Amino acid sequence: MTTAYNAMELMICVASRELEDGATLAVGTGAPCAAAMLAQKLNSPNLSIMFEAGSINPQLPEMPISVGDSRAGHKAVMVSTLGAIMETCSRGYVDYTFLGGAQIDMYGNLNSTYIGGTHQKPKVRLPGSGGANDFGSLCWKMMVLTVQDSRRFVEKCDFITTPGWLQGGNSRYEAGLPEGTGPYKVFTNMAIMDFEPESKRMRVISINPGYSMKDVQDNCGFELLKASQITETEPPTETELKILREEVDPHRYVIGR
Amino acid sequence: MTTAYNAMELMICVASRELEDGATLAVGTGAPCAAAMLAQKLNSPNLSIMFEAGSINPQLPEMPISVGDSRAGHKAVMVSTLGAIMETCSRGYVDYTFLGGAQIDMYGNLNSTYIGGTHQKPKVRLPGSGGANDFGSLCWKMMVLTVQDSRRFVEKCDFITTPGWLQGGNSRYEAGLPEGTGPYKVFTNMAIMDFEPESKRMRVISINPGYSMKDVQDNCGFELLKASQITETEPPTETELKILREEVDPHRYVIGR
Amino acid sequence: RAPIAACHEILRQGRKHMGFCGHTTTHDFEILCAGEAFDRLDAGYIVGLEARGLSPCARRYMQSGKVRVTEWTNYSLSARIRAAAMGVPFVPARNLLGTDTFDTSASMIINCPYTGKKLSLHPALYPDVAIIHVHESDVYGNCRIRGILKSDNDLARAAKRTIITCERLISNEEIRRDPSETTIPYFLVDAVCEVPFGNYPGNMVYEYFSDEEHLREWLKVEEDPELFKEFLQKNIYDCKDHHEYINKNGGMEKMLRLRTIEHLLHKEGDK
Amino acid sequence: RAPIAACHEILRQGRKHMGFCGHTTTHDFEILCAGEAFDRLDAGYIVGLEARGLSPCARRYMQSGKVRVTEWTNYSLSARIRAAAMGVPFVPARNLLGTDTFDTSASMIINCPYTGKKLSLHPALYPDVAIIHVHESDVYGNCRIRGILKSDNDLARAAKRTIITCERLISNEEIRRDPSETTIPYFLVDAVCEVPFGNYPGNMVYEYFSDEEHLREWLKVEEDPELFKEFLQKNIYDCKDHHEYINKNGGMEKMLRLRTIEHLLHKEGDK
Repeated sequence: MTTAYNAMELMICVASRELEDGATLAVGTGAPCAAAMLAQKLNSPNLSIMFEAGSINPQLPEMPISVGDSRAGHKAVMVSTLGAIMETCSRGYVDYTFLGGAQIDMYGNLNSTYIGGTHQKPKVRLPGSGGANDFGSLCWKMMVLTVQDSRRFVEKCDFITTPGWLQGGNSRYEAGLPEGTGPYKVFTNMAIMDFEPESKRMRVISINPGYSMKDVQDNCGFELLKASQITETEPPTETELKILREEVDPHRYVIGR
Repeated sequence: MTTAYNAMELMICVASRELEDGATLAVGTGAPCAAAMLAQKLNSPNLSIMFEAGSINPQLPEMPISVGDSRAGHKAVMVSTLGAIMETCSRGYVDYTFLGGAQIDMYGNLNSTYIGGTHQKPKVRLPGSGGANDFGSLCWKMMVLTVQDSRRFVEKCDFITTPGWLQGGNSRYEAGLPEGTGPYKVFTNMAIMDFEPESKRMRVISINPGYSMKDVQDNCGFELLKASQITETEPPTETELKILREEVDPHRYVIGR
Repeated sequence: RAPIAACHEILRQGRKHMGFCGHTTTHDFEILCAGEAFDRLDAGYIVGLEARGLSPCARRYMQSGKVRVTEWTNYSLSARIRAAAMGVPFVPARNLLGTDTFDTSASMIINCPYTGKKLSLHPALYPDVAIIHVHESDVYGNCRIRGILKSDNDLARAAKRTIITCERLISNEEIRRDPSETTIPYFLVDAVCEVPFGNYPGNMVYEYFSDEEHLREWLKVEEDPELFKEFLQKNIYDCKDHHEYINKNGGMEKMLRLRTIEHLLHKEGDK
Repeated sequence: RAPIAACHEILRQGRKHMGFCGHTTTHDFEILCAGEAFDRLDAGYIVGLEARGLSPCARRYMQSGKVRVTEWTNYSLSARIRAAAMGVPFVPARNLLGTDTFDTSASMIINCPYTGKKLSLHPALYPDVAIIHVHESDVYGNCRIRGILKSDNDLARAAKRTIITCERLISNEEIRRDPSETTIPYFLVDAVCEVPFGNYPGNMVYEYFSDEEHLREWLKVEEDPELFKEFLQKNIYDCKDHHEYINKNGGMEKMLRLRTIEHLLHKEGDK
């Protein structure tokens, strides 16, 4: 009987398996940071984690609350600046980035700026891009970690903060964004999705234990493509959960939500 | 009977009197650095000397041989980078710069790149701009320190490395260089010259002891304008020479030449 | 690392109608919204306190329509400050392209004359005043900052006026003993004030950790505007200075505890 | 601070037809001219050894017509390396305008779309190989450099390959003990070699002063091409490595003297 786990723990464990050893990764705080730490403590000890505020490859004593706090820089190999990290992405040195978002559309475009109303008088004002647009524009592979919910997976974002495949097809590169960059995978509590190479539309490739294709589609505001073979996602293992709970996020900042 | 002094000592003492207390100054090595150090030890203790390679306001134990050597950074308030110093000039923080040059024309344009032959196959290859073009373009007042000699004061430079008033009149600002910047004074062993405000042509304003207007004009390849009142330059004082020889340049790197 | 004490003072002085550059802001933005000190905003990261969630008060103010917002990203704002520090009108970058963030920013797109690539231009940002909290400074304004830099050095050179608040004043001799430690040179600085714990309740790296309890208290009390009004009166308007604020929230005893957590001394204890 | 040992090795390996970026060069340029290692040059500061005068050998080579020269300035080259480090095709500046330096450079002038001001564009410079001599490095290539930086960090990020030579190897733990001391991160570095006194006869700030006597010897002997040939044979081609070169020029005893002068210890002695 595997230990019980909540949706957030599932997503973090599944996402962390993507980060191969020796890869470079730019993150902010929250779930993406937890996934990176878990990967580093498990199968990718040489995973290089770069925090937006400037610290490179820290040995994290515990989950940092802010990208700039002393935890994020603890025993790092270097503390540089926000600008240096972004320029390192722009120069092409960073493989992955992990982003969340209040809204995501079928092309992987993200909204973290506002929902409802107008830009100058929004119904719900959100933090805006922060580093999201930068990482989404400049890192090779953008990964998204969010809850499967039709209020998040929308037909059309109220505001495109961070570029996915924009209008699909080749529109991302026509807009001038670096060739070869773009959304790579989306992890939710119910499924794993990638982007169909031609149309660049979101496509289900794996469904998490306890969920069906119908569940996934019912919680999505647009029609999802389906891969020819849809596999079943490996649930979180004992070790993954143990390390996540005891070492990565003992204060349950993220997995407690 | 004032102590005897050579041409280089005269120029350094006279030039150093221009540097008022609290001014900021960007220099390379050689005579300009000696003039700056003399000024700092005499009447301008708060003169801020910035060395091209990055050190700001050092307490120089002795004349540095290179802008980057440890003398240049000794007890500085900050060691930054070459880029930072140039950007500080570009941002408008630096009042003066001191430059030499193998050739200078009537508008204060300088050549430190090559003399004779062609650019790809020069007769005499020189170091090129180094930081000269940058300082000459970006600091508010450019001062030149060089020997009065018609091989140096030429009708037309073989190559304009560093901008003076270019073709005179308003041509410097029409070329796009920052408004308000430009050549200010020229110090030679025989005279002090400035630039006539309208035409921007070099004009004699003071003649050094032991020389006449004829001497100055005879050692100049173009026709010099003359100020309405031409004063006589104060010769180096006892104290100036004492500090120059004992503290600023004891190894006679510059004053020995 | 934000100048919290200065933000409190801005509210106490009732400053209004300022333009604000919200570049990776957290608690400082929360305070300035509480005092409605600005009505024009360049927004990189606002309203949020990272992993702690969103500030209700900041959201209310940003949703009120009282603020004219121009969207940017964290890199865009550091690029704009970089341009000003370089004394050039813009620097190019490759972010923003194709998004609404671009449309609501003041960026322009050009085709690079060398490569034909599309570039997003970032216009120089010359703040009238920059307020920077640093670890150490001498009386002339030569500053030392430990740990990560945001764009502090650039910011001091970009701004027309720069005010420094520091944890400790040190001597000019100490600055000159190791010039490579200096981050901001004196000629960029117009005023220096010694404000120990000037970043409380934020985390001043190598000095004291953030007071998470107190930050959560802010978020809780903001949910009820009336309660929040009293909270502000007690913690800002009725306080003469930052020390009075600290004394009302645990005083020296808490500062000591925050120092212990910062240096992970408790961890060594647990080992 | 130049990688002199590496320059000697370049000559020993008979490398030719390279492109070279002469950015505030002095003795390193002199050596590469002696071996005619490059035939294409971006020139910021070349041929000269600052206050010591011009190198006859460098002048002869530069006057031979064998080298295709593009003129720049010291700031232009650091701006070009900055652009590459930012991953953008160019950065703008306000130097070069109106001069022959501009005409013989690869810069372009545009009118700023925001302000209409004329700007000189500086195209990104992506060196195939950068060789940087540093004070300390761990085996992964995390480097510490003390004193002034040229554009070392930018250069490592701009170049396709980066080779580090260091005075001393240190442990990764030591790097992590104080991350703010690190100037170049490991992922920008492809090779690390420990070469104590790797910058001799130049001045390695905080380590050893320049060997002025030996540098003058170079300038003197260069005046006679035949004598200079023997001098190169003895000091470079017949030397297995940098230590053999040092042992032929005063060995450990001289290194000790240069360390004493560097730390101004003799000054304290005189007091």
